[in-house]
Amino acid sequence: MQKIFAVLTVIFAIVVLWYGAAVMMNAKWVKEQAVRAKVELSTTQLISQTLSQDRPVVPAPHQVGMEFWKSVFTKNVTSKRSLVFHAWITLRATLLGFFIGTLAGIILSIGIIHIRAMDMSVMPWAIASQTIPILAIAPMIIVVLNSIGIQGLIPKAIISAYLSFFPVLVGMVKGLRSPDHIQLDLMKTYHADAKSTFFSLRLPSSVPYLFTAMKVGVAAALVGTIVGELPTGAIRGLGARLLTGSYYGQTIQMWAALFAAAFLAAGLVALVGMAEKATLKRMGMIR
Amino acid sequence: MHSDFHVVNAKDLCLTFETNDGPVHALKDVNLQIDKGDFVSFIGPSGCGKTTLLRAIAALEHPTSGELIVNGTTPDLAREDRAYGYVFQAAGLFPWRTIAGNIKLPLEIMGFAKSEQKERADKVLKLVDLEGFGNKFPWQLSGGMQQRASIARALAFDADLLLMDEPFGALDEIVRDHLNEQLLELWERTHKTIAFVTHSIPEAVYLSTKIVVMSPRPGRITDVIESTLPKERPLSIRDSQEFIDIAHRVREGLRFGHGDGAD
Amino acid sequence: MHSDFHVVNAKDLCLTFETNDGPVHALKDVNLQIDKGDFVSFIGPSGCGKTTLLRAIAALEHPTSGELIVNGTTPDLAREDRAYGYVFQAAGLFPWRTIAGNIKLPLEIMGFAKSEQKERADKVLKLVDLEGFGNKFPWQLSGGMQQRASIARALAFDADLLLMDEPFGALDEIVRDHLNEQLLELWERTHKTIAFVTHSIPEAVYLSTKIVVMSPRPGRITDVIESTLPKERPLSIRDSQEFIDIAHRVREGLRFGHGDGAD
Amino acid sequence: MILVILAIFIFVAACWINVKLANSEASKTLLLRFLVPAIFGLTVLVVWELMVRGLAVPQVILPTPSAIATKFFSSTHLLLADFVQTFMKGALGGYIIGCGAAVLMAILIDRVPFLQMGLLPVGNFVAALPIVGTAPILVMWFGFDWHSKAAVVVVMVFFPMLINTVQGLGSSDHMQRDLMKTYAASYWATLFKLRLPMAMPFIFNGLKISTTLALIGAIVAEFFGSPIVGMGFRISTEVGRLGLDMVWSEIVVAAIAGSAFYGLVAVIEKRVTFWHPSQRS
Amino acid sequence: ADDYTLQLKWVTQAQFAGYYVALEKGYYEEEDLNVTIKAGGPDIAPTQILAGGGADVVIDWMPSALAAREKGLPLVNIAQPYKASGMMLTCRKDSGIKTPADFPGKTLGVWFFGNEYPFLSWMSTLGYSTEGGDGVTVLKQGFNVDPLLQGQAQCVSTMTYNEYWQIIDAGLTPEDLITFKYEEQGVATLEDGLYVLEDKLADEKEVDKMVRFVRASMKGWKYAEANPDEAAEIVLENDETGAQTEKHQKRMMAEVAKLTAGSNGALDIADYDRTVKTLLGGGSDPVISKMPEGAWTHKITDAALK
Ligand SMILES: Nc1ncnc2c1ncn2[C@@H]1O[C@H](COP(=O)(O)OP(=O)(O)OP(=O)(O)O)[C@@H](O)[C@H]1O
Ligand SMILES: Nc1ncnc2c1ncn2[C@@H]1O[C@H](COP(=O)(O)OP(=O)(O)OP(=O)(O)O)[C@@H](O)[C@H]1O
Ligand SMILES: Cc1ncc(C[n+]2csc(CCO)c2C)c(N)n1
Ligand SMILES: [Mg+2]
Ligand SMILES: [Mg+2]
Repeated sequence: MQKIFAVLTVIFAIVVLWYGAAVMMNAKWVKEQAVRAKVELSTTQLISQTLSQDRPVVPAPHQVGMEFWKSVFTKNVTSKRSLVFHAWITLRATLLGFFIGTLAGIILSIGIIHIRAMDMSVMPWAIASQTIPILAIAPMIIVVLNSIGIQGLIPKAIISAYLSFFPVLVGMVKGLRSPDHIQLDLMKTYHADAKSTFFSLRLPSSVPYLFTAMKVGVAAALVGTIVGELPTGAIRGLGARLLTGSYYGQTIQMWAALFAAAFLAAGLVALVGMAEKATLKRMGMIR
Repeated sequence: MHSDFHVVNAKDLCLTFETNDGPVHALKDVNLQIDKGDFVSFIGPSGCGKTTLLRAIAALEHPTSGELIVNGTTPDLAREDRAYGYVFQAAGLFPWRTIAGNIKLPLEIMGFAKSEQKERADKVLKLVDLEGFGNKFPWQLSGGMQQRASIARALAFDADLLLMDEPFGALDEIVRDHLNEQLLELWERTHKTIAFVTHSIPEAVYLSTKIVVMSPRPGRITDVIESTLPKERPLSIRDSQEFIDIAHRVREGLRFGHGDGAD
Repeated sequence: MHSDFHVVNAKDLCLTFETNDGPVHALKDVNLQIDKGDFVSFIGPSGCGKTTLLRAIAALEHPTSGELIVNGTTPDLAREDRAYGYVFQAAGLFPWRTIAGNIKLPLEIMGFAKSEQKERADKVLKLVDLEGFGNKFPWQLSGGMQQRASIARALAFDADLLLMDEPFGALDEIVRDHLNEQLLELWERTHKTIAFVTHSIPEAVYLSTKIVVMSPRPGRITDVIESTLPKERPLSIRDSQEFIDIAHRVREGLRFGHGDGAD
Repeated sequence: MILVILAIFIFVAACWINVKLANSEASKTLLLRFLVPAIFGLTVLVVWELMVRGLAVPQVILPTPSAIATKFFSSTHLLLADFVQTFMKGALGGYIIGCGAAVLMAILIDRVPFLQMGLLPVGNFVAALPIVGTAPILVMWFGFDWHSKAAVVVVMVFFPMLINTVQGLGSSDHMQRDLMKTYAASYWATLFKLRLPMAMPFIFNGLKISTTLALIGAIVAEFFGSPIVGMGFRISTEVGRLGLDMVWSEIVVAAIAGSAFYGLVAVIEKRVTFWHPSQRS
Repeated sequence: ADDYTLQLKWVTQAQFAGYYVALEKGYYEEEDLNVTIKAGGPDIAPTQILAGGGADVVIDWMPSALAAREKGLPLVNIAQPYKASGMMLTCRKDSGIKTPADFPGKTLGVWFFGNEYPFLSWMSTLGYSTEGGDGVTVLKQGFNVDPLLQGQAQCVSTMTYNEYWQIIDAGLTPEDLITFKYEEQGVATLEDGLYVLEDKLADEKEVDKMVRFVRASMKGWKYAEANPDEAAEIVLENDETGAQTEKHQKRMMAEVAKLTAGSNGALDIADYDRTVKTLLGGGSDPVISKMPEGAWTHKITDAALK
């Protein structure tokens, strides 16, 4: 209850600040227009005009809210003007990419902690791979996959996986290495093989790390999908929606798409968080 | 009483740790034989290398020089044969497993049948007075109870050699007496060989066939006392003159080690 | 011997933990007075609530019901006055600080001058026989040495009330005797009030002016024994009839508690 | 076809050598620490070269490493200018501001329970805004030069950093916090003497993830408007001109700069969290 | 029917109305072609898609196509539906710019990604450096006209049919603006043409498909010119993003019709020569360094239009 109150208070503060920002940032344009039209504006006129522009620098909250409402609830979900439609396209690729990325991250991390050669050779390159600007190679990935006939969901999912595997890899390597000496020594005294040590000790110890990493990973996966949607011809999905909004300076539409993306991300992160709570509770690791 | 087969045989064993400010001689020129069926206690001031010696026997540390033979082979091979059960100084229970789950851990790893796992877990839980706590998580138990659980874990599979690093250090005297009796009984019944680290002179004297007194800086053996007490040991034996004499000798050995040390 | 001022005064103290399978009555109807200058030992089987009681006094747990007054005020206010030093059952040293750094930690927090910090750290390091280990990190020391460092840490600032939870549990008898003597000396010299959890009957009898025997499920006080031993206590006092009588009474109390319990 | 088979053969051979090297006695020496990844990287390059030639992939789709190297060394001037613009100004500036702000915010959130309840969910939400979407907006607000790139980086590194720091601040165990309580340590004393040191492994985790995010963020933001210098500018321009060799040269710069940045943070981590079991090996 | 894929240079909009009309009106079907139109976007280099085999024919601007040809990708122009260039530089009057002579010291927004060639040629014709200093300061302009509206640039690149109207929509009036059309400055280069890979022209079956494709496309274009509003609606239906507005597309179609009106699809050699001359005359850093050979063919249009 108190939590809801706290959240509402913060949201209220943000909305107030936002209105303030909208008035301030849009005022320049309104004033210029007024000078050009040679009219005097009263303060109330000025404010009301800054909050009702077609192409504002900062759209007012109610403008974004109305656009969001319009494109989420009043449109048929199969219509391409519905944000739900675009969000679903993006969500599919994100989930697939997140799945692939998490799996890849876990498998690589298992290899890295067990095979020295992999630890020494893969890790530096995994790091380097993340410094490659994804937006630069995304078109190439699309082109290459396109030329061998793969289109649609998969290329986007691959780009999304590329961004999400890294946090999972780093977190899992750390997690799998988190058991302390006594615990490892104990397994040694049982002459436990790598497999039992892994399943009985390393894996359970890594679970909290895995979930933390997955929270970052799922957000990254969404970013990856959106990036991947740009060079597929920017046809469908929230990424395409954002971009087309941007070509035509339709700030309000852009912000609405942005919020849809943020809701999606927050929802995904929350979902992982819930899975985390449930799992850790079952494992007796939260009290 | 001793067979001619040495379960543990250390010759001129040295073990040095390299630390950021110079080497620490945790063990220096240690010579020791433990025979089958022996109950050997290690006693000595803190930092004298008791834990290190036990760990070396368990192949968890590797000697810098000297020879160490366990079960007629190298410590490593002995470890791979699952020749011993080890009870650590700290409980080291896995927080994501219940107490029963922790006890079943070695059994799972060694491939016992599910039904037997449960049976054995129940048995050892009873042995350490933790009946009814099987489904609790470690952090729901007091430190002492945790340590008892870790003893149960090492008892669960029947290794011939038990290495115990101050297993009863955190327990109260009554439980300790109880467990001492039970341990002695177990030892007699099963002919296990036990290496046991303790800080308590009465405990060492009461339990052991052989008491190894150690001294720090560098860690070494200063005295090995073969106990003349009979195998049958009621608690009341602790009032006998023989007991008091042995305890006195251990105390003297310890004091000597201390005088020799830093203070 | 007692002033009329109670340093700790508990009336009908209850403390219940809610766990996922039912409440655990860690303390039930505990009544206890500790007077200024008292040396009170708590003894009892594992899980009987000794740690919990000490933590309640330290304002680390909050009683479910009943009244608890520390230094004439609430435990919380007493804590804020830095009225006590606490030694935990586990060492709990910060791994990123050296031993000396760990000892200086409370001094830094309490705003001692740099030079005094060093002086005090050196003094207490010597007191617990860890001279020369000041620059080592905790993980480079044996468990016992770590525990001694944590005692040094609690001694470093001169709190009037010392709460010690099995501080000597991991130490060998010689060091323990030595520290016991030193603790007694410190107590006499400084008129500190000490609450001390132990598992060792001789230790409890040797040190205390008052021995509190506890019993588990629910955790409660079964006996409070005022010691008739003189304040001046050489180690040899342990052979006196008076000592043996008190020890006997404690043992009986413990046994009673156990028989009452689960096993 | 022969080249392709050769590529596969070389790959297998190199893997074998690496496994041998890594398991050898000398595997802890500095030389091998560099040699093993170097062999791996070199192998990838050789396989790449052979595959591209063997399968006759057009250079405008994927240039060969040799072509990239040639371009790289003939355009060092341009690459340097781009590097300074994008990395030194955009990425680094944003990284410092973003990570700093996240740590401060984490402490603030931790300090004020009301914020903890109110701001964390909202913060999570706001920070979950996908960066690609915020980039055009931030470019609109902060102008074309590196300031807007830094702003994008700030937005990008904030979230992982905040999550990690908040988690790290909560990672001290009960006994340690109780100990500080017995000293009646103030909030700040507990923070600086216990919780921040304890949080360091987590904070460094965030810092490491953020290094790569920072670079990506700065480059991506340049796609949405920039002066005519910068790694992202060059990449987007050259893709359009089919200058793929130049694009890959920039990617090489990005990879080297990013790895070096990451390595630097890792080295600092090793020094700061020397006490953590994962660093003691 | 033969499958055939067209890669656009930009997102679905009236700029490409002719192809969508041909698709919707069944002109491709009549020619026994099964055409897929792939939308483009800011990260899509049509030439690269062509090289990767992702499309059979692409729409590109001639400068970028010729540059690609010099890079070793043998593109050939097979048809040129756009006769005139729609490129211009749009400046705010209040910046004090009246003629190109006022450019030095000003900040100009330019599209890159292969679209910068006409601008660079123009500047070198004028003799201005693009590196700042006493020349002009160049901004890589994003996807929209914000830099002009925000005052970050004094001029931005616009198309007569698209970005110019966005400025107007934003609230500036034509009186506030001054425009410099590339056509009028004598530096116009050819825009949206159809390009294929050279080796395809040697294959009779491929040539046949191209002929049918061009024929149907030009039919589409001519229909679109005649029925601009209907064409704009067809475009809107094909816009999968759902982001386009009717008002903007209708206006765009009207403007586009002006540019395509002069072409029957066949490349005008005079225009080609002018384009090449402009590109070669780029001073110290010309877009192309030598006369292109075989960069165009009338083979397809000749067959298609007869
Ligand atoms: N991993 C290590 N690195 C460096 N020094 C170590 C290490 N382990 C132990 N030592 C040192 O070796 C010596 C012996 O330690 P050990 O733990 O064997 O003592 P102990 O006899 O078990 O003491 P306690 O009774 O306190 O447990 C000590 O001086 C200790 O500081
Ligand atoms: N945080 C907690 N949550 C639930 N139960 C707890 C908690 N802490 C302690 N208990 C329970 O309270 C009881 C008393 O515990 P306490 O730690 O005080 O025992 P103790 O006398 O100190 O035992 P020991 O001698 O083994 O340290 C035990 O049954 C224990 O399981
Ligand atoms: C990043 C970016 N690159 C190029 C263009 C140019 N462009 C390609 S097709 C076309 C005509 C339709 O407006 C234009 C202008 C742009 N706008 N944005
Ligand atoms: Mg030890
Ligand atoms: Mg306790």
